[in-house]
Amino acid sequence: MSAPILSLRNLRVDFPAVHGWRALLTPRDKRHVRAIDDVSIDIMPGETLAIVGESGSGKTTLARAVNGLVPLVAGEVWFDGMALHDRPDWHSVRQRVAMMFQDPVGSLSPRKTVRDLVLEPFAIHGSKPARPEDKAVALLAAAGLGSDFLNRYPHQLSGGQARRVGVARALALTPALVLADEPTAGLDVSVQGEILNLLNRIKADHGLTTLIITHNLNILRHIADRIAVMYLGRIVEIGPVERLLSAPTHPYTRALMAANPEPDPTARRERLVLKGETPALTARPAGCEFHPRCPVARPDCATRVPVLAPSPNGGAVSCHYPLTEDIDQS
Amino acid sequence: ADGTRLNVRAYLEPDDYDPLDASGFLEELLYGCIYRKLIQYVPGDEWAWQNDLAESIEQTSPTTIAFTLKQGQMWSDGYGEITAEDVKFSMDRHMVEENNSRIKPDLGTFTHVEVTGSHSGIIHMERPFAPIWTIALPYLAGTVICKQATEEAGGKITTAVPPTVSGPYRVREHRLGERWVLDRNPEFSGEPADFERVDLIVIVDEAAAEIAKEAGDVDFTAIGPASVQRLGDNPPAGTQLKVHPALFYHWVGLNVQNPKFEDIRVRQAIMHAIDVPSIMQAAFFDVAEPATGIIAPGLIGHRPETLIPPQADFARARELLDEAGIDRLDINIDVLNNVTHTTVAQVMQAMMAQAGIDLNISVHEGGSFWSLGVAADGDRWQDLELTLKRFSMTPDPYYATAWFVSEQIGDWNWEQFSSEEFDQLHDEALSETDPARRDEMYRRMQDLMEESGGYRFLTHGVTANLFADSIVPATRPDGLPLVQHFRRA
Amino acid sequence: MTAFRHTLTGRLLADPLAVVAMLIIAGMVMVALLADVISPHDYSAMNLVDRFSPPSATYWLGTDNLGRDTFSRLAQGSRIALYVALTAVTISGAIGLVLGMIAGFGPRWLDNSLLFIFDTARAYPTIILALALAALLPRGLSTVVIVVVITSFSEYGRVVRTQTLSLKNAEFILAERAMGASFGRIVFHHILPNVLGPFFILAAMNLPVVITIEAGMSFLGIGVPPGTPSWGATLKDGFDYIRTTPWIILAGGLPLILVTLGFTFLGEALRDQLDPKLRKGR
Amino acid sequence: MLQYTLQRIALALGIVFVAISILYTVMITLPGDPTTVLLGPRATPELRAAFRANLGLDNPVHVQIAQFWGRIASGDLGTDYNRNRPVAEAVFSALPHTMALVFGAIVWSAVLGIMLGAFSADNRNSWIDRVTAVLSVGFLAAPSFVVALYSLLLFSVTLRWFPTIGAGEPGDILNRLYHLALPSFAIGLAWVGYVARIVRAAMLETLGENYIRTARAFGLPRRTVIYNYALRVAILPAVQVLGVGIGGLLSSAVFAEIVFSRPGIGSLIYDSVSGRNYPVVMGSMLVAIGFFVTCALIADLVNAALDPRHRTRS
Amino acid sequence: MTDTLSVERLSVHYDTREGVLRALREVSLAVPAGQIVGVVGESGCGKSTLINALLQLLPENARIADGAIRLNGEDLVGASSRRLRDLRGREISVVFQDPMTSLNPVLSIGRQMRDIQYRDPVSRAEKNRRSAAMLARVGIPDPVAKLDVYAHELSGGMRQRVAIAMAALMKPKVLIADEPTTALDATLEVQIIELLQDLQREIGCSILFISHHLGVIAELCHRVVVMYAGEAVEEGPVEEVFLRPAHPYTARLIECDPGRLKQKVAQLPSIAGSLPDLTNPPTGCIFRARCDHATAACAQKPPRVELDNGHWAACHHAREVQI
Ligand SMILES: Nc1ncnc2c1ncn2[C@@H]1O[C@H](COP(=O)(O)OP(=O)(O)OP(=O)(O)O)[C@@H](O)[C@H]1O
Ligand SMILES: Nc1ncnc2c1ncn2[C@@H]1O[C@H](COP(=O)(O)OP(=O)(O)OP(=O)(O)O)[C@@H](O)[C@H]1O
Ligand SMILES: [Mg+2]
Ligand SMILES: [Mg+2]
Repeated sequence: MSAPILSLRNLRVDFPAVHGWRALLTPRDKRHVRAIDDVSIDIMPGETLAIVGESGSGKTTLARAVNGLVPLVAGEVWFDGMALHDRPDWHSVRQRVAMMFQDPVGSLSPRKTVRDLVLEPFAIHGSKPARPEDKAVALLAAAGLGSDFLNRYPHQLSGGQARRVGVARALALTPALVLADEPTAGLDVSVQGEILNLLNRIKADHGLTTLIITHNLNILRHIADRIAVMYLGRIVEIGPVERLLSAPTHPYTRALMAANPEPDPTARRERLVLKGETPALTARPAGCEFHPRCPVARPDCATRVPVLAPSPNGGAVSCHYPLTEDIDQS
Repeated sequence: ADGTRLNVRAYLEPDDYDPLDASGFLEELLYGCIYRKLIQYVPGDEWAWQNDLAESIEQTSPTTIAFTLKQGQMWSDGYGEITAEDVKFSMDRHMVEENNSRIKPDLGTFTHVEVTGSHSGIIHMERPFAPIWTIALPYLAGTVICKQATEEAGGKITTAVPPTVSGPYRVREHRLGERWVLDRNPEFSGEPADFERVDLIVIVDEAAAEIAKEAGDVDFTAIGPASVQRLGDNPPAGTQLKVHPALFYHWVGLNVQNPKFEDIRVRQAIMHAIDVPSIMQAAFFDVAEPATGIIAPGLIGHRPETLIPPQADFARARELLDEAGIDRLDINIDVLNNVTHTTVAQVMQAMMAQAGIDLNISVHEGGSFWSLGVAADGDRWQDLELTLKRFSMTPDPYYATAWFVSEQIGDWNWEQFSSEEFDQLHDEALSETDPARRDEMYRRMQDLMEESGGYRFLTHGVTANLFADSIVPATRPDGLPLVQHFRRA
Repeated sequence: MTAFRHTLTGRLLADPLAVVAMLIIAGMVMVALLADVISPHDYSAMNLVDRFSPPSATYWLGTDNLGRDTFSRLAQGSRIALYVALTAVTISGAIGLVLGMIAGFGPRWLDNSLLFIFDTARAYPTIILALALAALLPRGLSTVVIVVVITSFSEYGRVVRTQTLSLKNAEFILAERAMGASFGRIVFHHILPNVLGPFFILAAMNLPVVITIEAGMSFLGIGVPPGTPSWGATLKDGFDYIRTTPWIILAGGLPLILVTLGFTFLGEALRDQLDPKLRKGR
Repeated sequence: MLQYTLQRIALALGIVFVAISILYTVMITLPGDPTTVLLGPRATPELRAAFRANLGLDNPVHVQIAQFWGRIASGDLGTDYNRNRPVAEAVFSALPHTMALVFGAIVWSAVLGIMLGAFSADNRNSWIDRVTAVLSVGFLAAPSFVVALYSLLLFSVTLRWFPTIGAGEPGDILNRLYHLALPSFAIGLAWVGYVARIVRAAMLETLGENYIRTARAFGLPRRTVIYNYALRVAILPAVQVLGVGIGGLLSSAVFAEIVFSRPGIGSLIYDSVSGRNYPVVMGSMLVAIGFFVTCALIADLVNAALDPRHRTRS
Repeated sequence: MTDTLSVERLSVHYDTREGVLRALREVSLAVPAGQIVGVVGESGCGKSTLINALLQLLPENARIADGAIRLNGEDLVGASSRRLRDLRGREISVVFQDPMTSLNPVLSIGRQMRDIQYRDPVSRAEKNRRSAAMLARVGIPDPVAKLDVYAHELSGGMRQRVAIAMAALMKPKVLIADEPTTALDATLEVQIIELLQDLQREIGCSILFISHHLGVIAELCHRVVVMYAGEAVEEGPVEEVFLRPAHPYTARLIECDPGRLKQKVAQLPSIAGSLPDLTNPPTGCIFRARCDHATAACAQKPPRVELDNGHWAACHHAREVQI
């Protein structure tokens, strides 16, 4: 087995919880919230790892930490043999690590035309293509946009169109790794299909490695090789996609999968309904952090902290009492 | 304004009870109401004095004056009768170094008062001092305060409590920055005052004062020259206007020590290029007369006319400059930021251009302006060129010439005019008791000033008072109010 | 860029107030440029015989205390007004822009210190500072400019800082960083163009304020040197002689009000058009 | 909230300290010897020298500043040697007048400005809106001394509704308010225009917010929606601006105090600057800037109180 | 079966700089009493415009060009604003698309809930009691204390519940919910859906539920209306429409939903082409350009083809598609 292209080791990311001089009045341990806590992941070349989890569970932060957009508190990031946690030459790293942002319109500089935007990576890396106009048209075409968009400004694009510009731009320099943050959010099913198809195609053509973050559980099986489930900044379960979809072992994963309504009006299914809502990062529960909402929690869950361990479905899970039976599908 | 109240505008705020700290007429306005003196000015159009506390007072020798006080003149608040001890205390304290009296120079050669009885005493001078009758006794320095009350308060009249008074009014309250409220003094020994309450209201801006008069909020105010003609032609109902020749002197001074003006012809050319009548018209609205010097008509030492006529003679000016070999002359004038003076400067600028002189105008606010010629405050005094100034005046010529002696260079003599003859005359005139001799000496002194080429006299200005029909104001000949003498109509 | 401009101008032209505003400003610029041509009299010529003339065919807006033609003085004054306003706003704007960007980008301590400086500068009441400075500096337009710069750069600084701060963390800036863009490129290509919008709006709105400050300083006798035909000086003259000649102050106030209307409405129109939030309509 | 308050107070103190120290340095380096101006023409050079020593003018600047803060720290604003009374007396007798004036102006501008602004936003793009716009910007343009003078001529001289001068009789609140009405109006007018524009803009933005649509979707009366739901949010920027606006109002107060012959900090500073009366200048600037900073602080806190989003509950 | 709410041939135009945007064109639909009706369609197809038109709260640049909106038989188009205000909140209530911004940030939750009851002549305490009871009903813990709380102090899920509580407070006849769950997680989404179902049963109101999530519609609704580019193209009972779609667009939409594909596919399905320009909509069938079934006939405006069970589709080929 080859070496992982991206390897995260015990990653920690903090955000200041209080600002300014107020920080001086706050006890040291209350000054920060931990958005990513002790996350370790390996991604193999050409693999696609999907990260799922509730809103605010740290998915975006994780992707940004990899690309150096938020500072690490602890941990290591290795990309293709380079130590990204140790002041790498970001300029050249970022030539090979591309990112797609969650907010399609907001991630486009508002006063630039689509032409400027897709050619931006070349301008940044000083590798101006011989015929920029043709290059821009070609990139847009690959993302499914016509050349009539070249002179538009971001605010003149719909969410789907802006998303495609983002994709075209991310793939412009044929990167080795793409960090795609919810590349399909807010898109119509039809457009969503087109974008994912594009990603899959490039992956096939160039051996692209992808870290994809998504809320959309329906698309997982079509694009991902493995799934990691995050809860409160930690990975609670990780495993091969089919196994995780059919036999999730963490109660949270199971609740999440089951919460996805089926577009089939005749299907009625048993749900694992969670109590309450995700606790704030400032008030992490003791023991297993999921225990207050867990439908199958036992008394010791409130005190004992679980660790990520191999699970019955072939992945790893962080639960004292992992579920074993498959989701009943009939 | 309702007959029992009198509102008088003060253009600045009088701010002391204690004559030691007095600095000018504004204090006199207040002291006149609440204190008394041995003698006081007579209201009217002629300069004269009359007895106040004094029953009799006369010059017994060139350096002594004997006085007797009226009987039964009382202090307020149970401090008893006014005695010769009070007079001695009041005048002598100005001579004590630590007291830091600001008006000590007004007393001239005065040394001390000798008490000869409970109601009599002798004023002693080191040398004869003519202005003692015109400045020292009837003005600020002659103010008599209550010895016992002052000593009880530690030797100084503090602002903490209303002072013990002897005048027709007493202080009810001082609203800082706004007004003094005076009540009729029931313990006044003279004829009781006509008004139950007098407010001395601080209104700095002239336009505002005029408006306040019109709205009936003040009964007596001075107004600017711009309004004189309009109000004189048709005064508002219930209002009268009276215009008095003032004592001030406005002049254009030239720093004769400035190397630029080394050549007397240059100085003269400048003087010839200043057209006083235009200035009278533009800045004084033709209500004031051109001055002949620093001493106003009606005072000892007034000159009938100037050496250089008030009208400009541009041809002569040009001629003089040509003789001096100067084609274009660039000069600067420093003026204070009041309308009258900036207008004067603008007129001068326009006129001088006709003689090939470019006048640059530098305007200063008070703080900066008044230290321009002061040696203690940097080197600016040496580089001064032209300045436009107005000095205030008391009815004695000594008061005017005092600023132009050589000693004053670096203080108030910004022209740096220095003449031995002048200094000597000034000194002698001080002790000269013969009015005719004095008159001649002062006239000569002004000739000397003019001959130096350092002075172009503009005007003494006017004081125009606007007042309600319901009162009968009393003023000095120069139009400044003597509020203690105001009556109801 | 052309498409954007085109639409912006187009949109401005659709707003009646903006059109009026632009007409006023254009008119003022014309008057300033052509002051010498359109003035019926020499603005500095004294004519004591005709002083305090009411408006007439000869003197369209009357004459002042020295018999100078008020209209000609106001026309000439529009140059001064434009000069003072533009210099003051340009300088304070430039300082504010630079400091604001530094504050927005700098480390927290630098940001805090600059904010502190902004707050301190803001704490001086303009006229009172003017009084103190008037004593220190020679009288003239430059003093007016300095006073305005000291009291108003902080305003630009704050706006630019806020704007920069919010842009700094905007997704598109993160996106640029993620592509490896250099700091300079981010600042000059992506932040600056977006800061300039609100900045220009503020500047437009501030222009008339500067002119009012000049008038106030002239009123206190610490403005321009006497004889200078500034609007503030005309107002001050009008104030001194209001009982004799009430029209001077009215004539002096007129251009001030027009210009304020012009720049304020232009600023507001710009804001309405540039702010996507307001543009959206509801 | 408490932490926020403390933080803001610390900041305010810092600002006052730096602002005043800079000012002090500037004042001292100004040309113009205070003693010549202070003591009048008849003062002797010896007296002036004594005075200089007394004022500490012979010390180096930093020493003077240190002495100044030393005195302030011990609660002493210094002595006005010109009038032989504590500076505090002059300053604190002037302060209430200026405070009343400024607050009066704020009341005018808040009340009229918010009304006008809300009204024109409510009638957006109608002719009423346009008239209000022209009117309020016109207010903005009128220098306060001109407004002061005209209101004096109109309301006091012609109509005789209001008195022309002074601050009114002490102790008689109604009389004081009567005297306050016109001057505060005169300096508040420009702010009426300003506040009106701000409130209008904020209202328009707020009226487009979803929660306003929600309120209307629940059939709430139009008045409630506009003047309660929307205005409450829309006045927040105006409160902020008014707090900072105190600086501008302090400037205008100088004019109003001169034209209406009112005692106050503005005219006190004006007089004492031209008189080089340093102790009074410094004392009154300290109080003026302190006042300004306090108002800005209060505005911040009021804003925080009005806007629950600022409040933090732990 | 009576319809509580019915929309007849409703057309709404927006005036924009590019011209008149025909956001809704002759849309008809019905909400029967006591039923949950879903409206599904892609982003930008006019769902929110429809809601705003129903409430007569369209933005200023919009106008109702034609059509009628009947609430219990009364036409809301052209009704006086007084009458409308009277109906809003009491007869017809709404939960808007974005829960985060639809609560007033400076008024407490309690205050806002009290204000909604302004018509009821009961004491303040009683209003508070009712509000708290409704909050409790939607599953908010410690409801009495929550009355004093401001919107920003609540989490997204809580806010959404509060919005629903407010809408249900006056027990309206029709409750409209515009994508109330798009901002929420899947786990919260199901909680909300179950809450709406319970509420509907309890109050007996009709619900008009907008979503572009087919799964949510399928699970929650009795009937569904499918919209495309400003037109209602198909309407019918959920089972009918989802299992036997009659309009090609509906059919394609359902096919494209990856949630249906239980096995990994190499290529996800999509609908070729893009949305028509609504300022200049094509004549005839709006979906023609993207449709596999399109024939020459489609250049004509498609008829409304009635199928069984109140199921209809606006397509020339409806019956062929369904088979
Ligand atoms: N710059 C920041 N400062 C402080 N806290 C932050 C910052 N960015 C993110 N957080 C917090 O970190 C946590 C994780 O945020 P993140 O955006 O990574 O979540 P996410 O899983 O991507 O959520 P979503 O699905 O909504 O995008 C959240 O609680 C968020 O509030
Ligand atoms: N105020 C407006 N002015 C002009 N056009 C508008 C306006 N509001 C909406 N539109 C346009 O009308 C069409 C329908 O918009 P609408 O908001 O009703 O769609 P939607 O179905 O609710 O979409 P989403 O699912 O994204 O909420 C869109 O093309 C939109 O751009
Ligand atoms: Mg995210
Ligand atoms: Mg919508």
